[in-house]
Amino acid sequence: MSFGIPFTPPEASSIAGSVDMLFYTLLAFTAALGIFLASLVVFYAIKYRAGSKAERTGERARSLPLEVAWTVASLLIAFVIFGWGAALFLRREHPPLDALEIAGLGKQWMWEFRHPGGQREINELHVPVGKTVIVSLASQDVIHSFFVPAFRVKQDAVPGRTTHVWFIADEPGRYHLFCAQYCGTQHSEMGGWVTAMPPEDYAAWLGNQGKGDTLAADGEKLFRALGCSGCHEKSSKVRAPDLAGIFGRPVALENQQTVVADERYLRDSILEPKKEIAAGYDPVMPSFDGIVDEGEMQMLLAYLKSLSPRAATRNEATQ
Amino acid sequence: MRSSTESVAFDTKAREKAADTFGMWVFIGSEAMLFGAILLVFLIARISYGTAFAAASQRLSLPLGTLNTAVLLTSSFAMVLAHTFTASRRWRPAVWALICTSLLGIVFLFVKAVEYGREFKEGLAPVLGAPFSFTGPDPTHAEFFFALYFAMTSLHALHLICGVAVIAGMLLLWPGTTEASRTHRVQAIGLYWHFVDIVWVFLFPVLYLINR
Amino acid sequence: MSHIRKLIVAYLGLLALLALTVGSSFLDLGGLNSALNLAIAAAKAAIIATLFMHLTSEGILPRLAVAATGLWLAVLFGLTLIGQ
Amino acid sequence: MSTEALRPSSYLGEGAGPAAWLLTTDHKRVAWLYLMSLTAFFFLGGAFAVLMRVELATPAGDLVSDDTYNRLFSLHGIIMVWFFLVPSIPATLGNFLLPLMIGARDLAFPRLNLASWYVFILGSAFALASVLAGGVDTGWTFYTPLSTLYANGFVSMAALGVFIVGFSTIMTGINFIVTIHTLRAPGLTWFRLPIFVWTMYATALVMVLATPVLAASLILIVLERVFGIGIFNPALGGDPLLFQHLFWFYSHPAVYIMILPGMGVVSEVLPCFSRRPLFGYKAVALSSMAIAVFGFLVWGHHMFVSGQSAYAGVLFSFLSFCVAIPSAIKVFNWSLTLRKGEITFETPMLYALFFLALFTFGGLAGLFLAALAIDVHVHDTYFVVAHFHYIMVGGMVTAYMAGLHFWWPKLTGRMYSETWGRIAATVTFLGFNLTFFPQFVLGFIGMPRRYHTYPPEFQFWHVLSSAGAVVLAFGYLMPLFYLGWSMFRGPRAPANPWGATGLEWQTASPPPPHNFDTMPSVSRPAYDYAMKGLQHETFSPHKDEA
Ligand code: HEA
Ligand code: HEA
Ligand code: HEC
Ligand code: CUA
Ligand SMILES: [Cu+2]
Repeated sequence: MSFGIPFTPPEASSIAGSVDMLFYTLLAFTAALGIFLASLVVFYAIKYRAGSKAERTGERARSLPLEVAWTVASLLIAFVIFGWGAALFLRREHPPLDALEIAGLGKQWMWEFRHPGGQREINELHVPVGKTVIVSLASQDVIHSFFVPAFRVKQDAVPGRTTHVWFIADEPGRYHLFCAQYCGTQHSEMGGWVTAMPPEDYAAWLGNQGKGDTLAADGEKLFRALGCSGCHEKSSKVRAPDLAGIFGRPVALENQQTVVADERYLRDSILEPKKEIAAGYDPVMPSFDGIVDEGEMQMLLAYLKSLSPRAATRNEATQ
Repeated sequence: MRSSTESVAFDTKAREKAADTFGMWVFIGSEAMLFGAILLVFLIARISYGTAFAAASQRLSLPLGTLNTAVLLTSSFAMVLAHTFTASRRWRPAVWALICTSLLGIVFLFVKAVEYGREFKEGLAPVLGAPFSFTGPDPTHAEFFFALYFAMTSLHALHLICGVAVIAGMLLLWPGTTEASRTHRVQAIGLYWHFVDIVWVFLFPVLYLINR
Repeated sequence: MSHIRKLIVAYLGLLALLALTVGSSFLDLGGLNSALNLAIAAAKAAIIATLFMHLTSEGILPRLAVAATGLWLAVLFGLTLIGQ
Repeated sequence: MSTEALRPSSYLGEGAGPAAWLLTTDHKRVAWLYLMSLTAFFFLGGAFAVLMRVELATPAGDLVSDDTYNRLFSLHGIIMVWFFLVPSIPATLGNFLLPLMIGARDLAFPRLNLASWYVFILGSAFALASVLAGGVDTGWTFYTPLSTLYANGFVSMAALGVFIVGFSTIMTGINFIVTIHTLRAPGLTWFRLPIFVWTMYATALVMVLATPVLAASLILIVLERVFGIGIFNPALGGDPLLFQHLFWFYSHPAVYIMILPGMGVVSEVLPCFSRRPLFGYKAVALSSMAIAVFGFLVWGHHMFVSGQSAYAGVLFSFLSFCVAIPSAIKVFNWSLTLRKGEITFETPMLYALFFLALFTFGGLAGLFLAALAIDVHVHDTYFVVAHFHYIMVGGMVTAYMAGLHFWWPKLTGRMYSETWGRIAATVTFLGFNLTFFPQFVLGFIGMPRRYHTYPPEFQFWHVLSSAGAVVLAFGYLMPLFYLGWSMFRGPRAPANPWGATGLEWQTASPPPPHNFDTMPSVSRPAYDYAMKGLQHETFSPHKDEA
């Protein structure tokens, strides 16, 4: 019926349906209110046009009951829409357990993804259908934004921090991947396709990719190459915390506070070690700012996370 | 009937004065938002990088900063004297007070320039590609501190320069102006000057006095 | 000239407060240092505003302007810090 | 304006020649200076828009290069927002009418008013210089670190231009606030003020308190680019999101700078052509203030997916819904104003009715955006583009046209062609919807904004939109000609051609240099239109005071 003209985006993720539900409800409300107001105005315009014989006497031009009525009505409707939108939104905070975590790195002007097995792809993202996928996003330069309309998800990738977006694709197919945040000259070319495939196909696809090391393994190599192990290994002469099981664990700090070692904490520990000192240690760790780039950071984080196998899956998406 | 007012809009001197004062205050409110926004940037950085900022702050010259605060407070005092004298039509002392005010403003700028010079020499000025060498624990964020320090103090200095220029201009035109317009102007520039002083009153502890 | 005497007292008060901030910053009061410094700065600002700028004696309008500015600054700081 | 000799008693005839205009402190002439400059900027920004629309008619980037396209939308946004829409109604109609409406001889600070125009021109010079030098490619939002470290356009020059223009805005704001507080005619209490004055007051409040924050963030950008003082540089620990906070702390309230004056105009026009008092006067007046104040609490709704904390997102969403309520109140009151009226459909009325439709629609689209889960999907898509054009072009520009036609007789002392006026209004309305309605669909199906090229399946809607832009261009070009013609050849206008209330209609058209021959005083409420059944003389000049 639509002659190839698109009116709606494909619904291809577990949340797409519920977002659309809200959207269409709001659309219906808008249409109803629009039609009501338009008819009212047109009706008045005709009835009370100059020269018409309509009855015009009486009544001052104000009415407290009416003011109160429409104010309260608008407020109530507004709160309903707000609550509904917020409830859906907060699901972003709580991805289902047991997720597949893929590292996504935005740079002018491409998306680079690394699967847990180390497979690397550019401007293409292959994901299994029916499984939670968390994309942890970082940016090498300016702000980009990971946008897959068919999944109704979007998240900015901000330099200097890690952000997350998760989805469960539920319909195999190829869907647009865009960069939604303006990022310079080739912003409109920064994107490609997300391919959602049945889990078997995904496994097969992974198998066919170059036999790269896993992200965590690359991270481990870096961990040695950069000299981290020199301090953090048990045999080391420097007294530095043991990093086994660090991720997701509460860490006591020198300044009496306790923080949970999330991605932000690990990232800061590497780039700004002086910011939060673990209790009982000397602040001797050098900053790796400028030495570790965003891609390497993702590898290090993957390695550190792999040291706490249980926590790695119980990921807190976004901050 | 309109001769005593400056602007055609007003009938009476009193109304015009009230309007002028109010206008000046609204302007000051607006300026406060400008400095407030930058202070906010500073505050957030300070919260995140407390130790680095404390270390960097130690490198500023406390004696010069304190001296400058005193200079500026004194200039404000001179300004309010000028205002008092004009209000009681004692023109000669008023002029002297104004001259003092602007001279003190210039002294402030001079001291500030000396401080800047020192910071450039010590490699503490991450400005115009000048080399930055800081030997504290966290040079990156110390650099950030100095970036903010230069941004904030130079913006303040710019305001002071404007103030000095306006006072100088007013003094140059002084002989040819009517008495009414003098009180008028001294009052307006006074408000501005005191405001710039207040900004410094906040900048000083925020920048110089982080955990000495 | 009691007016001028009042101004002189205010001026000396300002200098005293200045000495107080500088002095207090050499004591280690932990987090209180910054709070004290800001409180002293606010006190100085209040002296300048009321005695030098006649904030409270020029009718309601100037105070209105200052109040509005204060409110808006509070919004700017408050909501931004929440968003961090 | 006119070449013929005008009655010497009019502000237009008071002195001719460039100097008499360029050095004037008469608020009415300053309004003209602004009007001329803003019209030029509107068409410049419009020309950029037309180029963009032509480029977007095909999926491939075949007309201009990617860098050029990026410069086009950046300059389009920058010019339309700061050099046209923010000053549009306040600096032209506001400047002209504010003193007239409150019965004053001029604004409180006439010289400051003229100075604000020169500051505006200085800022424009920077902006135009950056256009000529090659443009800016940051978008109107100047997001860091793109704008500070990566963009290769003439960012500092444009940012300085915007910074300077900001000061002209602040000057106008201060002038308006002080004027409204101190220069109201005897008897003109706050609740007798026309709504237009209320909205000017609310607008001025936003101008004075928000613009400095924009200035601060622009200074920091310029310091970073020119002096290398890196404050938003993530490598130094600077936070790119902090820039967004500062920018939107200004820019969200600024969108109310860009709609409140339009609301004011419509609140004058609707009662006049319905011959009815404005329905719910107090509610409309106070809701303007509510918009100005609460408008400052919602800026984070531009940052839902930026990485700010989710709970801040929820709070900002909640506040965004709250700020929609005063607008809702206005829409309902305007609609009811028509009730029991004696409605005629002159050009200003047509524009005002179109405003009502388009603003409501754009505002309702704002509710979609404020609803978090939907915004995640449509953020940074054409849905947002459609939303703000519905409000800014469909709302504010339409209201500007309504006001321009409504007060044209007062501004020039001449009438324009009613037929052409109605045709132009209708063409604009149709062209507008054809241009921007398809963009809602585009956004919903996932078309990101600021895209030079796009996947071919989106083309159908883009073609509709581009076609609409051509129609729209005609709609805006027509008034240029018939209004221009009327300025010199139109029939003379009487003092009060529409039979409107309001002090501005009690003085001659065009008004004498100091506005009123006898200073007015007021003893009746605003919109004192004679209602059937209540017979009284409505707008006799009150000649009591000497
Ligand atoms: C004049 C300009 C203007 C105005 C008045 C508004 C008004 C509103 N805007 Fe809009 N907005 C912009 C200009 C404007 N906006 C611009 C320029 C952008 C994009 C900037 C950029 O990124 O480049 C933007 C973006 C924008 C966003 C961010 C989108 C994104 O980037 O993801 C959001 C999100 O909440 C939003 C919301 C709103 C809301 C809730 C209102 C409300 O004030 C609307 C209130 C009006 C109504 C609601 C209609 C009337 C009411 C009724 C008929 C009754 C029924 C109502 C209820 C039941 C509540 N706007
Ligand atoms: C504030 C006011 C305002 C106004 C009035 C307009 C008016 C118009 N805008 Fe604009 N627009 C913005 C503010 C405004 N816009 C902003 C803030 C952005 C965001 C920028 C960014 O992303 O950074 C934007 C972005 C924007 C985009 C999105 C670009 C993108 O994301 O890739 C588009 C696309 O269609 C567009 C189109 C139009 C059109 C067709 C008009 C029409 O209404 C224009 C009508 C006027 C004319 C058609 C002029 C007619 C005259 C002529 C044609 C004469 C030509 C003369 C010569 C050639 C000498 N605008
Ligand atoms: C010179 C020795 C040294 C080197 C090299 C070093 N570290 Fe450390 N690291 C420490 C010390 C000491 C601490 C504890 C004090 C602190 O929190 O800063 C620490 C803390 C940490 C922490 C926080 C752990 C906790 O329990 O709070 C992490 C994570 C970490 N390092 C990761 C790394 C990584 C990754 C590298 C290499 C890129 C590295 N470190 C290199 C000495 C070192
Ligand atoms: Cu990356 Cu746009
Ligand atoms: Cu907004």
